[in-house]
Amino acid sequence: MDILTLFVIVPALTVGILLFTKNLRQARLTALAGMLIQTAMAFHLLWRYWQERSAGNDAVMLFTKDKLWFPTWGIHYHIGVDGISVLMIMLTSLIVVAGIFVSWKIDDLPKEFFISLIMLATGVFGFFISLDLFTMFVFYEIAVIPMYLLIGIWGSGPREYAAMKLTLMLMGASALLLVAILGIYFHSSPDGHYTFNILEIAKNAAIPPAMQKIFFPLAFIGFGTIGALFPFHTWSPDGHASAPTAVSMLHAGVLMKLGGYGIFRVVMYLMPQGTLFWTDFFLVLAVIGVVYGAYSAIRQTDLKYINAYSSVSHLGLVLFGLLMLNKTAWNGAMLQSLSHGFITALFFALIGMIYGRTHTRDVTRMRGILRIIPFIATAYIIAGMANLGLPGFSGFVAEMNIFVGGFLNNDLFKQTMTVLAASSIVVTAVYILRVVGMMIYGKPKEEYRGIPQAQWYEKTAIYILIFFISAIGMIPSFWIKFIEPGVENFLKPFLH
Amino acid sequence: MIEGISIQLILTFTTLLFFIGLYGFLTRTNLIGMLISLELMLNSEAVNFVAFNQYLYPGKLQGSIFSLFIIALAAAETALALAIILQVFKMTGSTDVKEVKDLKY
Amino acid sequence: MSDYSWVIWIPVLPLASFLLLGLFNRYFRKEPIAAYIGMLSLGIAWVLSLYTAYQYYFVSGIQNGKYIPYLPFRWEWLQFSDHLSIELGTLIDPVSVMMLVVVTTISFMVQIYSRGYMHGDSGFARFYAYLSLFSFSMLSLVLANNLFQIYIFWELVGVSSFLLIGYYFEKPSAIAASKKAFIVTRFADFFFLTGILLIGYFAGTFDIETLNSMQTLKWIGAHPGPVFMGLSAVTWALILIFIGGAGKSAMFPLHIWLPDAMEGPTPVSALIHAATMVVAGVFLVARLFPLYYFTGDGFTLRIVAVVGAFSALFAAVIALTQEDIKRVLAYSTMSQIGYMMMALGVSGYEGHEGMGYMAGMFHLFTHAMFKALLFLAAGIIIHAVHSNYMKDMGGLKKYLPVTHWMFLFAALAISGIPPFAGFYSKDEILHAAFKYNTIIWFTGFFVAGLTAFYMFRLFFRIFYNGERTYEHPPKENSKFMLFPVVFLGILTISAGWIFTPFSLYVSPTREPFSYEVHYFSPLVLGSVLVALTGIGLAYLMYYKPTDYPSRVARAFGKLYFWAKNKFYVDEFYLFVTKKIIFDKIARPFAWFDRHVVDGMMNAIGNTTLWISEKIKFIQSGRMQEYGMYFIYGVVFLVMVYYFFNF
Amino acid sequence: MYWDIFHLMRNEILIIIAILTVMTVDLFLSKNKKHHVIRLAHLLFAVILIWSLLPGKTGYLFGHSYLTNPLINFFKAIMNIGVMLIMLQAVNWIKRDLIPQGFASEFYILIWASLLGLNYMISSGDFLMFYLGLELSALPIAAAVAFEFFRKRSAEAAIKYIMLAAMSSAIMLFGISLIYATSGSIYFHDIVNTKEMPLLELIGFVMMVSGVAFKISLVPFHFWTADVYEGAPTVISNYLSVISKGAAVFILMILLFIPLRRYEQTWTIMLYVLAVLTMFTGNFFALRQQNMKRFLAYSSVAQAGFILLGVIGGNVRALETVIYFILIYIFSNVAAFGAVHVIAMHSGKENMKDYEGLYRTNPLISLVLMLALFSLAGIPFLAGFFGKFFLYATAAEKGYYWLVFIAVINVTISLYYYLLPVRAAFLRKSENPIPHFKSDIYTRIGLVILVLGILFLGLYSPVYEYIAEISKIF
Repeated sequence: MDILTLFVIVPALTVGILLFTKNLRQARLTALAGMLIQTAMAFHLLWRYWQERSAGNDAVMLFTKDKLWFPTWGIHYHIGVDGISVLMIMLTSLIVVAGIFVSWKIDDLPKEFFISLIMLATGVFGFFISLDLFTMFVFYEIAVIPMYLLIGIWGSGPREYAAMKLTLMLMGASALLLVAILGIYFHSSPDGHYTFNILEIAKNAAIPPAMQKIFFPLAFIGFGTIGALFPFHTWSPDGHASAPTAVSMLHAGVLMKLGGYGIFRVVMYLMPQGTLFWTDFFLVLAVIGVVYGAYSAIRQTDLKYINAYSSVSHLGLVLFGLLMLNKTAWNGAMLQSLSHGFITALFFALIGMIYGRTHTRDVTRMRGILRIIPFIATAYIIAGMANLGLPGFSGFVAEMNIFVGGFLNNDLFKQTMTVLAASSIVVTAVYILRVVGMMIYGKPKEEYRGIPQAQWYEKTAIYILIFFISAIGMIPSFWIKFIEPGVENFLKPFLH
Repeated sequence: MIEGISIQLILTFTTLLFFIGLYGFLTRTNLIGMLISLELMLNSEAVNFVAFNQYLYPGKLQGSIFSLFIIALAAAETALALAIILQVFKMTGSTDVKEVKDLKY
Repeated sequence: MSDYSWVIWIPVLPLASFLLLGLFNRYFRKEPIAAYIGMLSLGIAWVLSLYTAYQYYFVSGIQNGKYIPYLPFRWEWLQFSDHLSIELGTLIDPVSVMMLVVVTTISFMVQIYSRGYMHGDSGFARFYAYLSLFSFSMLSLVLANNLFQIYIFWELVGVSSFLLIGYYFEKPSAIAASKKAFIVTRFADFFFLTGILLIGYFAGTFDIETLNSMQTLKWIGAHPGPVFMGLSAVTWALILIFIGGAGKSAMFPLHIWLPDAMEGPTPVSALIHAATMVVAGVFLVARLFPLYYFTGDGFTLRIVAVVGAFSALFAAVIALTQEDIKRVLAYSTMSQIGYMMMALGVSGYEGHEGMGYMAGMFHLFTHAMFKALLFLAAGIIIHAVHSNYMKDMGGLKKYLPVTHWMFLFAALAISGIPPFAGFYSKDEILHAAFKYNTIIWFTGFFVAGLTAFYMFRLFFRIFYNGERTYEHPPKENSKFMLFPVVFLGILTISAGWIFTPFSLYVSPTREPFSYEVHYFSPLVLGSVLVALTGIGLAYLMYYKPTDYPSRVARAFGKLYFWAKNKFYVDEFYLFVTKKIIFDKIARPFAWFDRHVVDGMMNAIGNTTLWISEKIKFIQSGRMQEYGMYFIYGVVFLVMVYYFFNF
Repeated sequence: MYWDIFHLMRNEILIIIAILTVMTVDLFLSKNKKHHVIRLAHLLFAVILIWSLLPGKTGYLFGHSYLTNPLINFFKAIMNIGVMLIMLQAVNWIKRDLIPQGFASEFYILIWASLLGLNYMISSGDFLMFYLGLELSALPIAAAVAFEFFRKRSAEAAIKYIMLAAMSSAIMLFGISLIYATSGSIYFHDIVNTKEMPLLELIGFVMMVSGVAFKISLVPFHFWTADVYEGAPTVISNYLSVISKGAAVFILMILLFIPLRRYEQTWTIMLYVLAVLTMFTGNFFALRQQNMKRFLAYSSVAQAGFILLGVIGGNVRALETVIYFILIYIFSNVAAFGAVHVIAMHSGKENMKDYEGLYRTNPLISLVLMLALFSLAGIPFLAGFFGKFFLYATAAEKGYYWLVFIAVINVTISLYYYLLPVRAAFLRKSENPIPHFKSDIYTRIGLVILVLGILFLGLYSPVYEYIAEISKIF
């Protein structure tokens, strides 16, 4: 068994074992064990990757494995990773572990919860290792569908509506993506040997520009929807607000990253001319998303809505960075994916913990929780600071890369857009501090006296996430070393 | 081949017959009536096959044989349909087609 | 030993203290331990700074008649592109060494002071952790060798300031103030960042030494980038950077957060909002002084001068009317920083031309000492009478004798009375301004008088102004609080003449030069006289309780009223944020998202369901209709074929 | 010689033998021993199924009236699998509803007879055989639809089915007669050679295709579908929705691709229009259905639209993807109907609202239902996704991106309604959910096989490759 396939096999096996668990205790332990193995593997992969690269292996993708699946259609099970996927895998495994810790006490249908959660994770892992459009798409949809059950069964509020909306919008988008994938496939080769292999398609570069112009927007919107591209982001506030904690974490932390990752790995890489043609249009959308998400967040009173809009804003930056088409901005976009993954997961974890204690997510109805649950409140402040791009945390590094990269374009339009996007950092500060001021500071309400402190499993989750937020923020160059070769390789179609 | 009667004439006749049957099928309120209209349609086709065979391709017997099968099948169909109509009659007490529109939308 | 490798420890020690106190907060419930950890780290940093200063200024700094920069530590923290990167480093040059001394001195004093002031507070360790965080950030800021490093620590001092202002997080006003401080400075930082990006793009580097080098300056002069509204891109960049600096230094119109920031504990006000962080803007302009001076013929410096002068006047006028002693001091701080900005703005570059620059830096230095002193003294007073308001004070001289004297020294210093520290720096500023532009000079001159007046108004109302009985007799009972006050008092008396001529240490070109103080020149005499006039007026009005103040207030009518209400700038901002940004932008955005964007998605769904409902009649249940549709279908298909093929 | 004939039409012969055996045995069984027929029937059909799985040969009989080749043979095997699975589900229905009234073998005889008709239909080499097969498949099923003669709905469904089927076959027959008039032969291989296309033939062609479209239930020839599916016994609805429809699609492809090849331009447009209409109509009607059977009926209409996406490809690729899809569709839909059937059998409830809280009382059957619906919706990694993906790819290969686009929009709509039963069963809680029940061994075996099929048919690519291999018949 090769090292990458294990990333799909282990969660799948975990799901298999989970089927036979009897109660919450067994279920959570099984899930935790499986995902801890996965995390260990993720770090092992990180290490192996490092070794390979140090040894001078400069292939685009490492640890590739290619197995013919449907010969008639040229569908392969083709996997491989570069630094970016390795980091994404690490992110996913960590957030799943944190998510399991956060859901330590889930009482309703625990077994099914963990099965769905890990099923989702399986899809995400598969997505990150795939190099074949078909497998990628398969894993993408595997990742989306469990969301329906996760939100629908264990959610709160208008969960049925939110779950349905989320599923339909994401699947609708993936349907557009499907058309684009077919379009790519049937132009993938000059001699009729069509292939789904990303690397090969890029090598052939046979997609006529006219076709690229048609399929680029389809694919971009297809992936962009899950990456909260304005105006296709509306599933995200409702979805996040209704989802149970771990799901929000995983969703905002990992699933939404699929969008940016897919655009980077597939859409732009395979359709460079299309990209150049459509850049300005989607750039405007991305900037609208960035600014608009931030402004919308100001008015919200539900913590989860605030963070959902914040995610719209911050993921807008990912798309924005990608559309800037240079190394710095792409580094930034990838870092932002990573960073936002940890930060937003931390946020949702904390919101879940607060909600579990105060039974409300309305900021106007809470006060002074810093006095009552100092650990959680402090962590919330840290998350907030990381979110508004405080140096020393990951958000800053990522955003600066994006802005500097955006500004490096010798194009006044893009520079103006960069300034507009950068203005969101002020608005971000406003909505973060608003929450801090309203909810965390102030005299505690009497009714909250004596609510329980953070438990060990909650603390573990928080520590894991904060550790990585700061680790990225403090030593960005270490992480960029992973990202950079990938970015350089995928930037090649644009450098001629 | 019948002297003095052209293929067009026969075709006109069968087409008329067919559409009369069709019209009957679509407008009769009685199930039995509809069944009779169906028979008209089937018969027009039987005539069609025979006529084409005789006028256009007299060498082979394909059309004539076809019409034989049509007759046989029409009988079978009618028998079965009648049985079911009987069933409907047992349930609703009439053979009116208006009685069978419970399943809708 | 001149590799300065120890310099890295100066910021690292406070960082270590922060991490220790922050992460293991709960193990430092005992006050002394937390306090001593903080004090120890800052103490060592202080000694190291002094040693650095000694080494740099007196031993190994000058080569060929010029201070040379040292870069004992550098780490390429984040590389953006081939040219652009964020380096973290410690740049040793005259300005940074001077700032090191200022920051560590004040920090150390405040750490000692807080041991007494914060005694008995539940968040004692937290307070020390924040203080250490601030010191770390500020020290790293002044040591920065890269524009982006400045930005990074700029943000960090901002957040420390936020945390410290909001230290009493159960007090609504403190919460509001902390939010305001952070958001206003953040708003300014956005311009700063944009400026950095512009500079990075047009100059091709973030490195401060490279930016200030003649080579780059020439290159920028030759390639100023696209012109927008008559100004080149680099000029714009510098203006934007200055806006950033103005935000942090509370220049008009971004000053609104500073008075409110007084909600923080008084030691914090002394450290951050008087002596160190607020002068970061001045430091920033000084850091990039060659760039400012040579780009666009120093256009930006003119803006700096005007903004500085106006802010000085504006703040001084408001300070005349305030009742809260910390607010008076806050406006005074703003006014004095205006002075410094003005000094930088009016400065030339080479030789004696650079007096303004030197004076600004000198004023920064002396101001840090006496303003910190004022705040710490105010802290003692507030601690003693449990109120911030002048109306609750009066006749405190006999209760707080030491404080009284120290306050007096500081007040004299800020009024510019020789031989106190303020005189030496302020006078040079006026000197430089006089050479530059009479209006600006006159503004400074007038503000000097106002300063003297409001400082002594404060002084007399606190310590004299009749007798008064207190429920709990105020007393100076904490050694920890008195020591820093006395120490700074000594500095206030001595720093001025000890360090004159300051240009031996700091000058725009880094070439030390010397100058004489002409004590009896008309300019000097004039400014001393105006200060004395101010003091005299204050004496008349406030030494004893009289009705002069109210009569004067009435005489000024509207102006007094406006000044008392801070010229309604806060209200204006409140209007902009609440009524425009919140109500006219954010709310419509939120509404738009819920009802238009989301509404569209829901509409698609609902339309689908609606269609589904509307077409259900087709399936009527009548089999003859089904047959009819069958026929329609056949006809339709034939027609489709016709339509396409014939 | 005879052995060869047997070998070429072994499926039909075996089915006839089975029918006769059951008939004969039934004669000797007293009224209270009828349940023995069940075991016998399953045994017999298992033998037929296994036999039919053996690879077939290419050949013809009765002077090209009867054709066979590995593909046709394989398709018959697929149908056998489907019928077998449906028979497994039917057992509890027979035991509960039919045996008390003294019936048992009739069900098997009717369904096998219909299967026999379908076998003849897909093997047909001329219009006569085609017509006979079609009628033979329709008439027994009409009788079977009326099987629950104590319910009015059953009778209504039956009368609608028989009448409309008769009308459609009459119209089709008229079309065939016109084609015969212009081409001079009822043999497929003779028709291929004629060149010009008069209007008469076009009309005949359209009429003929509409007859087949009726079986596939393409819009606007689909109206019987929902009513009949709802009224008929679930097992029969199941049979109609997969076996009968699948065979009709198969023969439609054979007809269009080989004898009616020269109309390609015509039928491409026709199929395009029909596909769009069918997908939209099926989906729009399915959206607000409450009755699960009716719901699945419209869903199967929509699925027919998707199938056309493959048919429109018009080449070997199309053949293989469509057959692959039908195989998967049989598994998915039989599972969906099966779940509905089982639930209805044990609780008498077949409305979506009754399913609320089902998962908490009957997790396994809810799981089967969910997997089946997800597979129908085309969600990976379930088999349905692979089937649908290849259908889209076939259409896209021809450049019909717009059609694919419309199809994916419809998939999204369809996902909405496929999620509704899932929502009811999993998301909702109910005051009085359907109580826990245990189904019998036949049903369980059937459902387990179906679930395994849904899970692995897509992932296991050799299935597809085998179909692709044998599909190269022209």
